[in-house]
Amino acid sequence: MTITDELLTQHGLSEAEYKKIADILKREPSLTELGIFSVMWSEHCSYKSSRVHLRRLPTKGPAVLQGPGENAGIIDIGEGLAVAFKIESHNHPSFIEPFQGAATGVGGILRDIFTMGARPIAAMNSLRFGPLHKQQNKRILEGVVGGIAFYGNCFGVPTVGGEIYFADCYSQNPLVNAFALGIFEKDKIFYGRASGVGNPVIYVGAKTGRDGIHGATMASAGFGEDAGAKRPNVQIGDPFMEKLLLEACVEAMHKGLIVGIQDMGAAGLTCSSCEMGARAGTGVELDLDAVPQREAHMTGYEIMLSESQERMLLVAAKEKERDLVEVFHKWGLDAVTVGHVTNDGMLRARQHGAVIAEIPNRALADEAPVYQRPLLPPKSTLSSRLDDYTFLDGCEPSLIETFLSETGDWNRVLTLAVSSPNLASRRWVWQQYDHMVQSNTMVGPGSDAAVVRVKGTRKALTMTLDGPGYRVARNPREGAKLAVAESCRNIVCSGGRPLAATNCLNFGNPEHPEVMWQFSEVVDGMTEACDFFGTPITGGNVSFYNETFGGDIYPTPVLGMVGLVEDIAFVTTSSFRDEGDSILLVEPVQRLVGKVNLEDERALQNFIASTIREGLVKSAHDASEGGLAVALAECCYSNLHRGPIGAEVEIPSHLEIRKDLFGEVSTRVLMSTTNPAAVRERAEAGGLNFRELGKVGGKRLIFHYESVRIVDIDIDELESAWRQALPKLLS
Amino acid sequence: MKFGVVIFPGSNCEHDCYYVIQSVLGKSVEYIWHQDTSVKGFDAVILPGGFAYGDYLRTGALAKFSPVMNAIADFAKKGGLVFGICNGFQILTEAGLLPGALLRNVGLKYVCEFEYLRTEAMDTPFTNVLTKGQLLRIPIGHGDGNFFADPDTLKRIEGNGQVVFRYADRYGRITPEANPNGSLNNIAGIVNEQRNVLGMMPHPDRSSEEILGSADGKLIFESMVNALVIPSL
Amino acid sequence: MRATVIVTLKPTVLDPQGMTIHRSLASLGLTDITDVRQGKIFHVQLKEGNREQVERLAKEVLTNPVIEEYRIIWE
Amino acid sequence: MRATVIVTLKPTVLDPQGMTIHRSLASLGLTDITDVRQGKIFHVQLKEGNREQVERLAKEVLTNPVIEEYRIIWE
Ligand SMILES: Nc1ncnc2c1ncn2[C@@H]1O[C@H](COP(=O)(O)OP(=O)(O)O)[C@@H](O)[C@H]1O
Ligand SMILES: [Mg+2]
Repeated sequence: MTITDELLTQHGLSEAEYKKIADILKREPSLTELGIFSVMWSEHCSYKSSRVHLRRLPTKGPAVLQGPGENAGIIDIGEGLAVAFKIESHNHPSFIEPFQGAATGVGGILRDIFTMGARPIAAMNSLRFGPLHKQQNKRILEGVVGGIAFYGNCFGVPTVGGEIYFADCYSQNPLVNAFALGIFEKDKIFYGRASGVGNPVIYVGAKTGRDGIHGATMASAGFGEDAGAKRPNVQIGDPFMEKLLLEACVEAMHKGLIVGIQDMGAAGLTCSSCEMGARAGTGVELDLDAVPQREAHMTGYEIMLSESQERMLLVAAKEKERDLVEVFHKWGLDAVTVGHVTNDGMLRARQHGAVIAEIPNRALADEAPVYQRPLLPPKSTLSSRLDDYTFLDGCEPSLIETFLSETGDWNRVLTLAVSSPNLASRRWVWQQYDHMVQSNTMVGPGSDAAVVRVKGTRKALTMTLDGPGYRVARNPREGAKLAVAESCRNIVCSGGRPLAATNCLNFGNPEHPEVMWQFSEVVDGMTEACDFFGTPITGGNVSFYNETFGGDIYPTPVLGMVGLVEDIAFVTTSSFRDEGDSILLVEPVQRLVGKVNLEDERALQNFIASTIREGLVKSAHDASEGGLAVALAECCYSNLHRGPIGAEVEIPSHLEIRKDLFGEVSTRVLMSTTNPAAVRERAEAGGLNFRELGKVGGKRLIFHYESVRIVDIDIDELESAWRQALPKLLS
Repeated sequence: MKFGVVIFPGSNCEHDCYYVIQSVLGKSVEYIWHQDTSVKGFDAVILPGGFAYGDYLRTGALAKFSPVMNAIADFAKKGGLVFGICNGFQILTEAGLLPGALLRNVGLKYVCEFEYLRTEAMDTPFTNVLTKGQLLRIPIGHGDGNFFADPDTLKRIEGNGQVVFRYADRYGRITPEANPNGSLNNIAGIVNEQRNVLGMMPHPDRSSEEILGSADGKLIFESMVNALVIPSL
Repeated sequence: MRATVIVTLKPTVLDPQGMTIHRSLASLGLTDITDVRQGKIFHVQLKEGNREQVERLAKEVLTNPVIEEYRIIWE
Repeated sequence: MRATVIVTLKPTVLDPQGMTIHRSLASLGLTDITDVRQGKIFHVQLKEGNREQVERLAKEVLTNPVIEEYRIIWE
């Protein structure tokens, strides 16, 4: 068959790319080969627009055992243990079918973790939706949350944290970024390598159907029968199948039966086989007739490109083949030999006896085009109107007006703030997530960062997600630095030391020079801050083409920071604990909004870390969105293990009342302690401003400002306004 | 004294139970594979939480056909201690080892949160260190924990004092607000007539250490240990 | 050969799903609908004959007699 | 007046529930059953007439058009 321009467009391939393909093959590709190239050279799999920039990210460090390039990054946490973690986006599928899109997103990231031999012990997610006063956005949120809960709960991984943010730009393009972290012994790491010429290539998990074969299928629908049934299916998640895969893979790994392993994610069988071959410098020959198929009359094209979920590709030593199959049978799973490793470096697929594709693995995995796309600073950026109060972004206009104009009734303004969409309690969401399974969750959703203990040690892991879209839209470079600074601060406030990070870069259309400029700036900002804090990026994901009504979304880099708590005794939460404790505000001399001074940030974080280690700190809370007033309220009622507790404080006056209460100043911490004098010493030694604001206690939250009592509100009332806001918005 | 923790395909709290028995209580424990046909050598058997067979069809519906369930039924008939937690409770009702059924939560959503449980019966091998009315803080995590039984069965269960735990508020009051899933009479856990089989939706395995937010769950496992040491209990 | 098994909650058993759907209808103006009850339906393929395997499937697997009842429709 | 709405996954869409049920049957000796697919059934009561309310219920509330299809049976 001849390759028409139309066919190329359907496959998202340019003329130039097609020429390159023909050069590599030294002939015209078959349709199947064209399809294979199109998925492997797609933005999603090849990173052709982002690669030149991602190269700049810092990826090395003392703790890093595996940086970018594998299914997940791996860091050493001592005592012979390592953790693998990564974040990945499932934005577009979640818009098409919120429940299944989000569910399969969770499934995908979990596979990336246990593919490496690590057992997933924690998951988080970062979500972005359009404003909740629009009906459609409610449905999307409910579907996405339901899907995450459905998959994670059944699989048995605790969903211990995450973040949700509402803004107009996400209306037609929600963001669903799923993070997972797994733990294992550092000498038991597995890689996606098809080593050992002659070794069998084994297919395990779900059967292959015409799932998620994107627009590309339309091209194939032309020939063969029942073209109607060839429309790509929405992928359905099967968490039970995935759980069986986990157990079977882990057992097979421990029994030493696996040489190489990789999940079938994006680009399915094609991607896993050519990447495993390329990494090992080998060839992979597949017999597609042997591939378990769910639907009749599937073409080789469809089998190679299908993105059916819950499938893995393994390479085993010839003599261990039978034992391997036995392990999978024990778990009620099929394991089918679908090919073998060759020495010619080719990906070769046979169907009905004929060779239907024959391509060098390297060409697919490593020789994809790389683009240096034009960069151009956008003319018009986001208005600065909400710089001090970014949480108002995406709120109903009337609410914004009231908030910005109300001058008398500060009880009311505070209540409005805590029950606004971006600050309201996320309880309605995380209550649907099993955040306790595996019995390691010391700090679940609702504090600055989640903390899970590491059984058999005194240690714990702490993790957080942060993606300040509005800030990045206003200033990509500074916004990216803020994301790094704040996620490190959250880790430190929880008693941990930041070790490394993963990132999910959600951007608009890379063919827009403005978007690529934002991307480049973000990478530079992230690089600068990660270098500064010594937190390398060990992996991540890039999602382009996020557009609403033709407009690009905010550039939304989501950072997933992982830290180590040396001793569970250091674990600290954001909530006030006991009557009479002193409430402290500690911050650098220079107060910044929308920017961060890294030196000051380090000074503050060192101070927090050392005072926690000295046992001086009862609670520590990073005061960011909603400013001091909201942070104080959160300290009063964020403790899930007991009811709210009140506080009486003096709000420092610098500028004007609204800004002093709600202004979002970077680099601050709210603490409570029984020993303010000692903490003051440490703060001042660190060149930081120290202020004793007041005391914990009672059942009311009371603010004094320039010796006027401006807020005096029953803390239970405020808490229930905060807690019930989201359910109300959704009903 | 040896505990057994059953693994069904899709169980996901087996390690949690194992850890409590071994590392918190310091007792010996082994896993039991669902295909096993005997539970010989075990003094108590725990059916852990999770999603056996994905909870597809109905919770516990497919798990009840596992070969090990026959062995567990005999074990129970002979007076052996059987403890079903969450999915384990659902499996025990499906298998007919406990009365009633667990319906979808009235809210239709999965709920994961700490609850207060009021102890209703201490004359069981699972509650012998507890006092009547004692409040325990133990978390739930389920989408189908809504206990149901037909009127006669319910009357019988209540009459025999088979209700072991009820959802309560923090003052120990049995109120509709304190009921997280719509269970009849706020029932959170019951025993069989012989009182040697307990099923409960809340997770003592997730609340046996202070660092996890509560150690109240440990009291239930300790009661089992007592009962095995002094069978008269 | 094809059979359909319909499993429904007994009339005396509360159906939260059906109730929730029904409650949501007023807001959609579907005010003439007075009741909704949800059940499960299973499409079963079987080799010729052997109807009692479907009977067993329905009775022992697909239905929990404490709360549900079933009906088999042969095609 | 009574109507029954049957909602099933589109034929080519994966049905993990049905598959899992089917896979578990062999061990029960129900080997003649070659396939099981699960769907939902809704029994709807409505005041005389107004059939299009049931049409809307089925289309807009009970069915997810991306993966499911529905059938209405009038009684
Ligand atoms: N934003 C990023 N920062 C660092 N590494 C990245 C980023 N995006 C992708 N990578 C790395 O590129 C590799 C390919 O990513 P991906 O195709 O998403 O892997 P997978 O197919 O296993 O999901 C991975 O090792 C990933 O960590
Ligand atoms: Mg992968």
